[in-house]
Amino acid sequence: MSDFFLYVTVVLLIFLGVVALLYKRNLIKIVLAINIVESGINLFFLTLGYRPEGTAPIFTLAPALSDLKMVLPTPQALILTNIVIGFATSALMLTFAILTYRNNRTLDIFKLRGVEDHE
Amino acid sequence: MKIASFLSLFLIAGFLFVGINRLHPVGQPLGNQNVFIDRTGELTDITYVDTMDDYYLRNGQRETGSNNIVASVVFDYRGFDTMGEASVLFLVVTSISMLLYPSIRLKRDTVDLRDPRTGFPMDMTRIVSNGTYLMFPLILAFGAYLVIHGHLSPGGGFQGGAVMASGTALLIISSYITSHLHRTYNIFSFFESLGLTIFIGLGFAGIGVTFLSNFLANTSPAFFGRVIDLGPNSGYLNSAGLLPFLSLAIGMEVFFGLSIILVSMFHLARKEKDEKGMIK
Amino acid sequence: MSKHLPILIITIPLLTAFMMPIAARVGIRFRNVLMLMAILAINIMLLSLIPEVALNFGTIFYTVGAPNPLAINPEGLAFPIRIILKIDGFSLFMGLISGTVALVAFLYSWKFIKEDGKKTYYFILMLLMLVGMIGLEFTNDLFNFFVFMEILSISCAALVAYETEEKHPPYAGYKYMLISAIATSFLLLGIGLLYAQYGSFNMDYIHNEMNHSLLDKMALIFMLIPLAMKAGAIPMHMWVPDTYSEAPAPVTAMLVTASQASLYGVFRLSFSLFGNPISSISINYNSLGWVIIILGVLSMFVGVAMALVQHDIKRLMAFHAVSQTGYMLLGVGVGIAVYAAGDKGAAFESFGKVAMIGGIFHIMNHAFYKGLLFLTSGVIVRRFGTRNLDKMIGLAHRDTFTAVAFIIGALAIAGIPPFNGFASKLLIYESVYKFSPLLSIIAMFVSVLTLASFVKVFYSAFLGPRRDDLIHNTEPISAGMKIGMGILCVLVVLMGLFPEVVIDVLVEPAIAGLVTIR
Amino acid sequence: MNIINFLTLNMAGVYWNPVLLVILFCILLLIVVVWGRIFFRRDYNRDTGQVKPFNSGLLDEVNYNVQSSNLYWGFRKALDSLYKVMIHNHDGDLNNYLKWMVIIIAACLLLISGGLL
Repeated sequence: MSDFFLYVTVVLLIFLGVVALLYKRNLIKIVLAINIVESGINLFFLTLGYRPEGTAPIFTLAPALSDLKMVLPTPQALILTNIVIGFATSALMLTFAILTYRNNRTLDIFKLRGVEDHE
Repeated sequence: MKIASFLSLFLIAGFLFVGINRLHPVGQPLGNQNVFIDRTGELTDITYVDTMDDYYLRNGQRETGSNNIVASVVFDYRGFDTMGEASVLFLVVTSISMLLYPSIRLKRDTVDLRDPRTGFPMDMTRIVSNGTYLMFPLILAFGAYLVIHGHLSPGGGFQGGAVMASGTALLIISSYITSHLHRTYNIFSFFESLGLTIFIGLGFAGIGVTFLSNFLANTSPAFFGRVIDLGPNSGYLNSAGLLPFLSLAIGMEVFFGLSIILVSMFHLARKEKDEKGMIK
Repeated sequence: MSKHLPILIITIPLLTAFMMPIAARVGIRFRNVLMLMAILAINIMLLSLIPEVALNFGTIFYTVGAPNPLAINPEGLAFPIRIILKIDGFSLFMGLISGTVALVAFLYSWKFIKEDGKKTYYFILMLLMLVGMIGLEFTNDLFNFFVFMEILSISCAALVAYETEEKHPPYAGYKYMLISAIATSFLLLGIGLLYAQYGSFNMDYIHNEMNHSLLDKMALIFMLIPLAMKAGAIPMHMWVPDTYSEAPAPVTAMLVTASQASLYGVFRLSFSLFGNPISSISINYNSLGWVIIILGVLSMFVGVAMALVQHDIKRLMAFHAVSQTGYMLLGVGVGIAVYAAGDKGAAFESFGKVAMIGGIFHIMNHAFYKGLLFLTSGVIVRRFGTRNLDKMIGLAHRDTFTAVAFIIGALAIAGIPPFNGFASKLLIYESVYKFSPLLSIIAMFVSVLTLASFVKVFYSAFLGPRRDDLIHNTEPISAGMKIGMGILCVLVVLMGLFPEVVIDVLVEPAIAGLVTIR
Repeated sequence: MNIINFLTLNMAGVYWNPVLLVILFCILLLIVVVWGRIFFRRDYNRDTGQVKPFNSGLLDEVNYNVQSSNLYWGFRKALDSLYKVMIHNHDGDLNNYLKWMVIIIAACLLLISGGLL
């Protein structure tokens, strides 16, 4: 049951993040929503590599058992990469939000709509 | 439109539920459960592998000389990804410098940090500034420790660099970095470029074999090439070949890169306040 | 050294970009020359790959970090454990497009972008954009694809917002970054679903192991649709005009190529990752093809219909970028729809392959003529100080060179012989007609509307009396801008005059890289 | 003959040789030019009022160009209902951009569940 719960959390995180992306109007909140989606995906990868009773894949002072179990290393490496990329993305998006606010004096995407001159 | 997208969201979530339940159960990924034992329950030659992750767990220590398999994946097996990731960070620092260029390239800091009512500086109290003075070297030392021991214990270039950058954040909030932003920025930028150039240079150094190949591993103890005992051991600093150097280069890049981001954003926020007249 | 060429093409510009802040302190001219040499070096290295990859239909592998770069699997193993670069005809084809457009955009921005402190960063981002494009085109590893996609997206977003003091560019950059971030997140979810089942990221390995279960199909959707969004397919195209119109002109020319790198992802996934014509259990190629065809036809029609009523010159051209992407999706979609196991192989040989040749040849044509048009729009916008077509008149009196370049580009995009747009469009019309006549008629109708809207731009901006009072900026066009536009003009005309040569040398190997015909 | 084959696009019913077309075009152009030199009238002069466009009753200062937003007015008017829908959807709302992506993903997932993909 608790196993199932992990996957449920993954789906819920992604779902909540996308809901916020689709229905929130504040530029900053949208950045947070993207972070939530990214954490959902990170949790997904982490879940993929999980083994019960597994230690971290580090041999320094690891327990000297013959049936030593370790969690998978690749998902952890990927999460590391993804965290840095997610951090970079949110830093850049926050900078854009700051500049948008400075130039337009609003963060509401509903009020920012008029920037495209249609037709 | 609103209803359609909402229904679509539920549909996607439902599909994810159904699909994810068809994955392997949690805790039973592909490959062997145990590191040293094969499926039939016998102690095996550790080169016996089923999947990519098995290979990393069983041969990573022998091939790269690193006790930390995650580090060997990050810097050796998938080192090219790490290079891309480091460029993403460099890219963001460059982008932020470009976007905030008119704001951060001030020769002199114009903001005066004085409280309008009392006339005292709105600096922190003595306790905070002295505490920062004490804490900052410790934070740097801890970050450097994480960077250097990346191939032995949890940590590595990114983590250590981030810890060191938190020291910069401490300096900022306790008003140590207020003026001479131009010079600070130039120094940080130089070292960030240097870190990345070292990383790629180390990659090119291995081009006699392949780009980013770990040519120092298992050669001579003097060049971090100590041959380690396989299996659990106590760890030796001078093992793992190229990994500590790559880790160091990345740590340098992350520290200075994140510091640039912090300093730029901080400066922008203060300038914004200044324009609004909230300070002064 | 030649076996290291794949990695050098990616790392040399990267190294140049990292050293750029230091080089800029040495001197402006040094920085420019360094940048020029890096881009020229990439182009020369890409060209030097042509004999092996394109003429001999070969494939180059490079295993990063392995004891032997050419060994894909380690000894005694059936799967790769390291990141592998793979250059086949299609990768090289896309790489050549990216390299050429980057060279042109660089020459154009040499004098076009004003020399202030930001310009160094501009060049760094441009180089990294090139690295991102070439990297994701050369890699054979899904996660590496994701990383290069992020490099590409971030550099594009920052360049879109280059003019930060203006009102709209930062928000345009935000839009680009948001679209990219959510697209790459979904892409990563799909990659995770594949990794969970096969324990690998290597495209060739997953392709061989693929059992086309429900999860695989979900992964296909989660990867394909976000990539289609980044390529600008209707109805997920609305960010395209918003971002293209706010970017500086040379950046827009490169953004077209960046979108096509996403298009590369769409085609690569449909064929090299999920294509498995040998086994009987596979995704239904017919309906996958129809999904892409429907996206393509909608893109063609809605893009051009919206373009026809725009007043803003760059928005108009951006809607045309959407519309032309539709042609590529249509051509390749028809190819996918008839590319399947069994008796339909004959249909693929007779017209499906030609549709694919048309669609893929159109990628190159579009990159060049749309790049040319965006570069001319840079001159026009700078002259008049506005993007509004109502406030432009009579520029042909002043800028004859730009006018001629615009005519060449406009005729090429409208598919007027003998320019290059006609050759690829002819292939698409003829082969799609055999698949479904209605689609072909829609494609021709869209071509007519394309000509109409470019006649409108030409009429508004270039024709009419000379009005010096409307001219905002009188500085002459620099040599770099002329050379940049000139290169693209020559390429457009040459590719129009000798389409068969281009198809034989570059497009046929690209098809061979995608499709393995038994 | 070989060189002509080499320069000709010939597949799936497409036969297209741009070089021949250009040569043909040049020949025709030459004929027209020669024809014009011989038979057309010669009283066209530069630097006279002849080169100016004729604007009945309008002064030179007036901008007599049709504004580009008024071009294709009829087309726009004829397809007004279509344009109303399209422009309504291009409303610049950032949320809608993403909603479309979600809807398309869901539609494709429905294709899977229908066994079509």
